[in-house]
Amino acid sequence: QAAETVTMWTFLNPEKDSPRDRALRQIIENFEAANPEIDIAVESQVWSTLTEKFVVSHRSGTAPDIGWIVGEAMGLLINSDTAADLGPPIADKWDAAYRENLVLPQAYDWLTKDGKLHAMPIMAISLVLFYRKDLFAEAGIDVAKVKTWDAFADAAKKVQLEKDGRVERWGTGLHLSTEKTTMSPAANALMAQQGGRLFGEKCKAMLANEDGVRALQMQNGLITEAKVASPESFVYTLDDVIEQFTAGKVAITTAGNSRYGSIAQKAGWDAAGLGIMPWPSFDGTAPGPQLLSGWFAAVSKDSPRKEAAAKFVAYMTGPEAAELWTDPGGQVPIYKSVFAQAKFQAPAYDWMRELAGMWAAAEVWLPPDCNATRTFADLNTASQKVVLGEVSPMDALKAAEEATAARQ
Amino acid sequence: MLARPVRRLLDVGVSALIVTVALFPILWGFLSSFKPSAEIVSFPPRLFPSTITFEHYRAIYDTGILHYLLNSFLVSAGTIALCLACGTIGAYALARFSFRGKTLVTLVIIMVMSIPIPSLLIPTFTWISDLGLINTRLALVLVYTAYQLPFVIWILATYYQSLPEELEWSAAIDGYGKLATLWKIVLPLSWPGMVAATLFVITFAWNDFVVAVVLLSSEETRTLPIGIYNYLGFYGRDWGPLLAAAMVSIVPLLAIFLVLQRYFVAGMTGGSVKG
Amino acid sequence: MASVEASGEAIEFQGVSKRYGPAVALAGLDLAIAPGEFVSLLGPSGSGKTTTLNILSGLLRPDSGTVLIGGRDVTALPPERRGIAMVFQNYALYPHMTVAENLAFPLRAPGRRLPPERAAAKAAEVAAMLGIDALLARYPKEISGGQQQRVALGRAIVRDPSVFLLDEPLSNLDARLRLRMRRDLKALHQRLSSTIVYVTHDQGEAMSLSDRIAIYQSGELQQVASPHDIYRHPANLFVANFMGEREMNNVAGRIHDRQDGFFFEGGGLSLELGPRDSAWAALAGRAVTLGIRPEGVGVKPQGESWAVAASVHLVEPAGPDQILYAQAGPVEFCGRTKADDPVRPGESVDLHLLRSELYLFDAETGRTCAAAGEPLDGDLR
Amino acid sequence: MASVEASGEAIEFQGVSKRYGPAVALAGLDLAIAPGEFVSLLGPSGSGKTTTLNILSGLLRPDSGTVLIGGRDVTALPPERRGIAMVFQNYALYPHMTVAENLAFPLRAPGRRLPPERAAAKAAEVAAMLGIDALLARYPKEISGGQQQRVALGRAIVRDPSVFLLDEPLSNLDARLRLRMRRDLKALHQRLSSTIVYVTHDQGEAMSLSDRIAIYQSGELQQVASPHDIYRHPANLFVANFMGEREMNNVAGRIHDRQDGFFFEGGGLSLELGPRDSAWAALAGRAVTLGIRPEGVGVKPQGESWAVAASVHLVEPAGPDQILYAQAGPVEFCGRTKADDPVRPGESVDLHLLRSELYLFDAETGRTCAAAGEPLDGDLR
Amino acid sequence: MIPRAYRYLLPALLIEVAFVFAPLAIGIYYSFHRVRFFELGAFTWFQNYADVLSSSAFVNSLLVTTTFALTATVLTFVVGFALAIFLSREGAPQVAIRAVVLIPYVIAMLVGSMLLKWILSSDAGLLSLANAWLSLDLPTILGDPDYAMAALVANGVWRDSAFAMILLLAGLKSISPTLIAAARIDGAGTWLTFRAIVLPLLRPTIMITLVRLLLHFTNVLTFAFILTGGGPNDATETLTLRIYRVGFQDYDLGTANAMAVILAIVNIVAVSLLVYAFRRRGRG
Ligand SMILES: Nc1ncnc2c1ncn2[C@@H]1O[C@H](COP(=O)(O)OP(=O)(O)OP(=O)(O)O)[C@@H](O)[C@H]1O
Ligand SMILES: Nc1ncnc2c1ncn2[C@@H]1O[C@H](COP(=O)(O)OP(=O)(O)OP(=O)(O)O)[C@@H](O)[C@H]1O
Ligand SMILES: [Mg+2]
Ligand SMILES: [Mg+2]
Repeated sequence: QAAETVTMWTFLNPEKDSPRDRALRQIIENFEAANPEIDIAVESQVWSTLTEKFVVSHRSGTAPDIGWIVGEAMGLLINSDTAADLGPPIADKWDAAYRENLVLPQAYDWLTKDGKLHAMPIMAISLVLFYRKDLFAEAGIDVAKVKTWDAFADAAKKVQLEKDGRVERWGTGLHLSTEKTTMSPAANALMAQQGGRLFGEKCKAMLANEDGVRALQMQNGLITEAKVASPESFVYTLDDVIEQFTAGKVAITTAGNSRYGSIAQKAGWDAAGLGIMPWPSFDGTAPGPQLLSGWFAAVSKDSPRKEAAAKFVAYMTGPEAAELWTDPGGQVPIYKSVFAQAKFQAPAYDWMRELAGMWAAAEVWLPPDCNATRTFADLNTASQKVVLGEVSPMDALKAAEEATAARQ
Repeated sequence: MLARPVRRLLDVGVSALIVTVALFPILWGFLSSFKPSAEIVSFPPRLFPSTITFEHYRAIYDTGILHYLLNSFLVSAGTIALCLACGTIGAYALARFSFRGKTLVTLVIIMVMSIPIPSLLIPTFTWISDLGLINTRLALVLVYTAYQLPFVIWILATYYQSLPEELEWSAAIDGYGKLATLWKIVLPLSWPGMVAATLFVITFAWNDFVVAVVLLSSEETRTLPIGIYNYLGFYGRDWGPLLAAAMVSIVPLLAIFLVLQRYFVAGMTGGSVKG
Repeated sequence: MASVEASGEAIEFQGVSKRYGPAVALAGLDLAIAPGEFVSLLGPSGSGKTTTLNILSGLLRPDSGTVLIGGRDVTALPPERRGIAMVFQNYALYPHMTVAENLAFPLRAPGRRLPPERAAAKAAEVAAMLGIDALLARYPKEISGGQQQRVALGRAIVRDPSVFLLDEPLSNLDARLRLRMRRDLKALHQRLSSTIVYVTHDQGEAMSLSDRIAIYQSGELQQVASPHDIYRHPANLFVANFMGEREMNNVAGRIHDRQDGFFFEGGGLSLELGPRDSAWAALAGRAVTLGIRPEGVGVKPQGESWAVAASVHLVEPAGPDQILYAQAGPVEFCGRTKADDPVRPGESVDLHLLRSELYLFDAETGRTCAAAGEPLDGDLR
Repeated sequence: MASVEASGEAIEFQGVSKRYGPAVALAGLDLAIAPGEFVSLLGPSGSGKTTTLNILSGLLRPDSGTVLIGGRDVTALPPERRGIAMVFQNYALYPHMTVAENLAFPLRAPGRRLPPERAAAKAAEVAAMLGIDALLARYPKEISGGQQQRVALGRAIVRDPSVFLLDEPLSNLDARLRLRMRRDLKALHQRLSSTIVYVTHDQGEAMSLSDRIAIYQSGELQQVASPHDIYRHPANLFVANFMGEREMNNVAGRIHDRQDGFFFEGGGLSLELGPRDSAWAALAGRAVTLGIRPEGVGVKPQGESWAVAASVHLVEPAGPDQILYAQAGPVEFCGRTKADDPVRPGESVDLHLLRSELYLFDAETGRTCAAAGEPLDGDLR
Repeated sequence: MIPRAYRYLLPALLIEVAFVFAPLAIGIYYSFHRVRFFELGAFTWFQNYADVLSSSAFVNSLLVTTTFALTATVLTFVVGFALAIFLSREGAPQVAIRAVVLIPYVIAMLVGSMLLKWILSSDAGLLSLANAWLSLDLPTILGDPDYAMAALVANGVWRDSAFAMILLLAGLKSISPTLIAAARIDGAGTWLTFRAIVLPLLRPTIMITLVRLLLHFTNVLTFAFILTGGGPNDATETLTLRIYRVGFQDYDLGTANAMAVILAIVNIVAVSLLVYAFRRRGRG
């Protein structure tokens, strides 16, 4: 019997040699060994346009069977109704024990709309705060005590290094550019106050309120009052800030946990000093939300090989693959069972365990059916307006809210 | 007029300034492409690598940059060939014939150049898919040509108009038809215009990312800019290979320029007509 | 196709006109040229000669009228299909080709396409004939003006064409070379018997080369006739004045019918034209302009002539001859005498006006009414 | 600065050379021109005339040598600072300017800078003089070749320059116009007394305009002298042959010292030059080339002449004269006689060689050793 | 029978129709619809246009684009022209410098802008080094709205001067040296020769250069996208960046295409005016 070939678009390339590439290669090999009637053909894509292309090519009938979807663009996938329902072939078959094994149970609800499971999570990533353990130690700061934004600003001040009136190292990096945006501290603080929510009914953004003003002023204060972040933060993207952190120019930064490896590898300082801390909050009672995202697999609705495709997706997103994603892939496991394995008890995996703990405490997903991605940019614009344009925080937030509303 | 030595000095000074301004950012990138990864983004930045490493060049070689180069080369060559083939005859018509609708054609040229390319991407994708050309290099060639052709025609037509028409008359008398005249007389005399047009088209085709990323979807057809862009990865920017690839991508274009630059000569029509 | 296209073709212009805005470059040209004929176009600068050639070669579209070559209406035919060779007034050499390549270019044209060696050999041969064989490897901008002109000429010659248009092809050559070229052209014409239309400003050239000469003025053809006829029987005052190295001496007057015969009277002159019963009767009473060439004004009695008292005021040497200017009453006469005729400025002399050089033109129309001393029956042309 | 720059300046070339690769365009030119002098350059095509002008105007750098204008070494001076006006052989009109603008352009130059109305008025005036006033609004490509040439001329004239270089400025004009222009140039020269260097192929022009004529051959200056001297006392065979409408009749031979006097013998001729005790002695035994202009060959005895039996084989009319070709033994003579001299092809005639037209040239060097029938003491020049 | 001119233009016209006008038609069609998430929705007449025109963000981007495009065009043209003249001789040094100037043009735009951002950033880049070495206190460039615009313009000039230079150089080469010589003889010095001979003869080339630069700068995305991200405070959010964001980040193709159509119309009008001005002032 001729093998059925299932095409998959991903930003990885199993023919190459990064840890994740190797993981995918192994996963495919394992799968093909177990399912000789199915061949997996990978077409490697540029990650940033992958989802859009998947959706558009679906429209023109040239879509692959499986597409990887980046979390930020999940709204596009779901709203455009491109994907096949993965409930019946995968999730509906799960038993309670299986569900219990999930690190991020909310993810599946998040991916479900109108009873249809649009995609399956492959790897989960959240925005976390990286900090320099070594510098904190030097300054005598106990990271566990940095629970409030005030404490955060204090700590940042302490690890900031100035020489001749010039800043050699900023306390914290802020990525407040309106390009390539993700959750800023202000957004985190705002969401924390609103129970992890940024959107209300009918995708109405909840920005222009007292909480928003407070969050915004806290963030701007880091630049203008505490002066622990660069005034150029308004043009920095997340990548810029992470690089500054890696270079040692910044002591605390936001970053996707997925960056752990590359930061550790390229750091201009001892990589042992790399740590992750929970988000502060205003009252310090609970940590700020862990905004989750990551990569997901969707099967094209029009694929003639839905069944085979779903089979592979099930495997690729299942516990067995999760192990490979963790080793060699270096991803934080999305099945608890992975942590149970002996080889993942090593100290090198401590941070993953820690992070999984944070996720459990503060897992948050943005509503996928809202056009939410650029709301963070709107918030950044608001931040810029307040600092540079002398607009009142409330007005700035109102404008942001309107901008978001116009987008829905 | 200034004394000679002063002029010389001024020349050298201005030249140095030009070179510095133009080259400094590139030099920065060039030197960085030989630094170990950790050193590239280190702070404080350092101009020269502490140790010279070729790891980034090896890395891009391993990711198959040669294949990307080949694709880019094919696409660029195809684009320039098509642009010049259609451009020369089109420009000739525009420069030398008077016909109804000439203004309209001029307007079309301006119109095409006026359209912001991003707004065409989605329809182009759909349309190219319908044509069954998606993920082919041919599609890129056609689309690039479509974007650049108006400009090529405009440059060439302007250049043709600056040539003495008597030479074409003479060729006609000597028994050459319009196309033969274009080929034997007009083209050889419009080298500077052709060089300029070629350079612009190739630079566009060689560096385009936006269209390529939309129309191409396999490793097989991937062009160099996509290869470069890929180093702006999901897991962070890979400055080393990114810069290495960018440096490599400059080389062919510069080589082409240096070769074509020979044809940048003045007074090509000297001695041809009185008047 | 053989390399010799020759054996000329007939050419005919029928009511061909061309205007540039309000300016008329050519007004209703009617001109028929026989196969193998050598016709020169002569006329003041800007009178439409080049325009005529350009229309004939197809480079210009006439506003109206028809052009026939070999009996075929070619008005709408593009230049490359008319089988015409042409020397451009401004040369139009191909700047990116060497002299050799320029010369060989027409031979390599589609439809003629000689093999490269044959073409090169032919080009070299023509170059030798033109004395530019040492320059074959040069580019047009590396040779002198006269050399460029010869290349332009060579490029037309090399084809052995059946119709051959030359726009002042020798103007930038020295006298010596011009004479040789003239001879070569003549030989070429005889060998190929091609039809040649030749624009020149050199009357000597036109006279010695042409079967017929066409005289233009302001876009209008004035006369087409053999060199001799043009010189001896100009159609009108313009032609008469234009031909010859210098203008005629012109005197306005009237033909008087007196008892003792017919007289020209005007400008203080009274010249007896003929007896009462002569053919002059037809002209009696007409207002005319008298014209007489300097060659017809001497200081010695020669043949039949009228004597006019005058005082010399300028004598210019001109090679073997001399030119004298003398005032006779209100009229200044210009005459030509042998260099050794002893006349000096200030002297009073008797100017002798040769009857055989006498012309009369209708004062209004300019038409010739008497030529070479004899009245014309009807008006010429 | 006033609009009249004039009152000419002296020009001097000192050992000026220019080569293009192996080709010598100008070889060690030494030439001094006095202020206000009118010098014509004459020579075959490609002999270095334009090169001379270009070096003088500063467009070309000589390979060696010095150029002085008004006593100042200008070899390194850029063209715009030499105060020279020039008519280019290829016109070089500004294609984007109308005729009026072309004409007015030199008046806009810094240091000359006339107010626009004055400049326009001046341009219009020059245009009127050149007969192109109706074309002022046209662009160069909209006018005829001769009109273009006149614009080029006008652009140089308009400046009233003190040094004035003209490269065949009248070659594309008809005879009538050329004559008028010649007169206007002469008047201009007299009015401004500017120094004029004039390249022409028309010997008549050179003769009638110039104070002195410089004859070139292959980049080498052959002779500089007044028109009369050039014609009557050519420095060598080349100059003698080059001047005059047609070449001299040349016969190779030797001067024999016989009992009955000195004789030229060669080509079957034996011409007695003078008695034994005459100045011819200095030339005795020399191999020489005899030269005699067609004007010196007639069919009637005139003055002192030698008779040579010959048979006529061709007679060509040439206006008031005729040219005859006759064979005398191995030598073909070309002669010029009055049109009414009755000679017919095939006839046997006695050719009369005029002693006053006899020239002898050293067979080796070409130097003139006898002119106008008389031996020269030393060699000329 | 098709007239010959059109036969010659046919291949070009076919390609344009197939790959520009066809997609353009679809784009225009979109602009009259609600298109969200690449899904063609209801036909909304001019709703998108009305929305766009009444949006202050759009007006801001239009102003930004105008400021940026005009400044960059003028400066690039001037620099390019100066370069073309300075480097017009065919000596080895001139050729070498031309090649050098060309490098910013031929390097991938994205990489060029990234390098500039790196250098200009006062935290990571050389600016901080310069500050340290020279003990200067240079202002933050990218963090200040005015300086950021200046930086954006600088990026454009830095990259595209070579383009103007090449085009003008080609134009300069088409001018016959004889004419220059004639002008010198006529007594015109360098300046008058330049003004009265070179400039007018270069007019068509100058027009092309200006038009192309203007269109390039109104339509370019990369500079703003990479160098400033449109910030700070939207001071550099060009129209193209806005179109990109609305179309590809907000997935609102209807509005994006409406903006694109407006931008194209503005472009066409601006260019037509420019062309007209050039035509009117000279013929021949
Ligand atoms: N750029 C050049 N390269 C090589 N040879 C040249 C160049 N310019 C001129 N020559 C040669 O130099 C010689 C002198 O040229 P020049 O133009 O001075 O002649 P000329 O006397 O003006 O002739 P003409 O009467 O034909 O205009 C010619 O033989 C010509 O071929
Ligand atoms: N393109 C044009 N636009 C306007 N007028 C023109 C154009 N071409 C020629 N003319 C005019 O037409 C007339 C005839 O020009 P043509 O070239 O035929 O003259 P020509 O007899 O060859 O003169 P020349 O002996 O000076 O070369 C001239 O008066 C000229 O000014
Ligand atoms: Mg003419
Ligand atoms: Mg010359």
